[in-house]
Amino acid sequence: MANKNLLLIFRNPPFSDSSNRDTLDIALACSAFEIPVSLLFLGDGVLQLIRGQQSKTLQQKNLLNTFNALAMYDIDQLFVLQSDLQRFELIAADLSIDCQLICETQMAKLIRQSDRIINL
Amino acid sequence: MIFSLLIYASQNSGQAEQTALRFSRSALSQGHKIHRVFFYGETVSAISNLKITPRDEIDITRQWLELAASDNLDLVVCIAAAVRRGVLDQQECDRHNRVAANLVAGFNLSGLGQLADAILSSDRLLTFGN
Amino acid sequence: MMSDTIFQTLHIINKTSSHSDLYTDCFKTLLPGDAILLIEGAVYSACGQQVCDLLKQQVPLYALNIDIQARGLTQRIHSQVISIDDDTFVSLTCQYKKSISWF
Amino acid sequence: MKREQLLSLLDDEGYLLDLSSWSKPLAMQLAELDNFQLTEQHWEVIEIVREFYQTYELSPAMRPLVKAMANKYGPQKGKSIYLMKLFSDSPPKQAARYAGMPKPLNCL
Repeated sequence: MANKNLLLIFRNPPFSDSSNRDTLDIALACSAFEIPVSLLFLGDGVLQLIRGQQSKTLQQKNLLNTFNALAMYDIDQLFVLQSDLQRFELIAADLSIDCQLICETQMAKLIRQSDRIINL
Repeated sequence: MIFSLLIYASQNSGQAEQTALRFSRSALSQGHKIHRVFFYGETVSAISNLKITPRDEIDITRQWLELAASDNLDLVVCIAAAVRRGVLDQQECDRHNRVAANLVAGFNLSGLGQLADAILSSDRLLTFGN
Repeated sequence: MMSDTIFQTLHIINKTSSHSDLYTDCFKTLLPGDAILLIEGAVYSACGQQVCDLLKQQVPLYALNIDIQARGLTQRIHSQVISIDDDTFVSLTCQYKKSISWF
Repeated sequence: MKREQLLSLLDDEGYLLDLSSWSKPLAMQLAELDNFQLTEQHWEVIEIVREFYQTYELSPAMRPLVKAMANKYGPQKGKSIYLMKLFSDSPPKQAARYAGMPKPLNCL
């Protein structure tokens, strides 16, 4: 019972609404409860991870800094679709945190293996 | 079956809360349990005593309270989301030195730990959002 | 064999098909054993030609009757879409191991 | 600083209202309010909490605090039991108060 794992899906670009921040906060909270957490950056969600964002120009906190803290919370299962990277003409090195690049079949498996999914 | 619900919607756009409320009534009437309803994000803005619902419209916040009263629902409002949107209970009102508390009685401010607990303690987690 | 192919993930969509990213992202995650439930604005997708993309996914397709009625679509729903009430909505979420909401 | 003056800088959980007003002497006064003596070991933790916040814009919860301690001071000090012995309250909360950082979110 206690070992339920949770998949959180990020689908929104930076500076869009509070869903990225809200989803990240769920990740940090659930890790404190020893819930194994995985993160999937889907579609526009991958834009959240582009290296070199200067949020200070908009007088906003840089959520990317907090994404970088995930490893300190033992959250290291981060996934990005290879096809989403291609769509935005990105390569893995453009992302500021290490993610596993997966294909659509692997993504479907990831969803199947997850016990709970939150997709804000 | 034990359910928990995560509500992530604005009362002014879409019908997510109405759907969640109908789902809850139906689940309870079938003998299922609802461990917790967790209000998160923009949803929390409307759980305020300062909100005025026109007389010829339904006040969905009242409907949650009615269901909570008849079926002992645990209605939890995310404290970080609430404070940021100006929805305060007496404790937060005092802490931040504000003029008045406005959280609707019957809802409780608490942290995301309550969502984590709901995930661990329930057979199903349903998200209703817009 | 059977247990592996039935009642896995219930995908709940609530937006119209104008939100095409939502639908394509959802479709990418579908596997045999999943089902799609259309609620709220998504019930328009159960009508006319729009339903073709959904039917191509080859998973059971449900739509919430109360939302169909509210939008005046009762006569327009495709015959392969199963119209359900709230009680069946609850039953579906019990039958499927988990749900994922697309909104 | 007088007790009343000191209290006016804090919220009712003892966290600094103005994060930029923090200084080492102020941290010591905050500890004195709790009748708590800050040793070299405590300062190491306070420093870690401040560095963590500067890097991640977030006060660390227990697990990341332990990890950050281990990364900097080695496995002996990178243990929750070490931190529990060092502080009287929850280590992430108490250290964040003396470090002049916001209350850690979702801290158990």
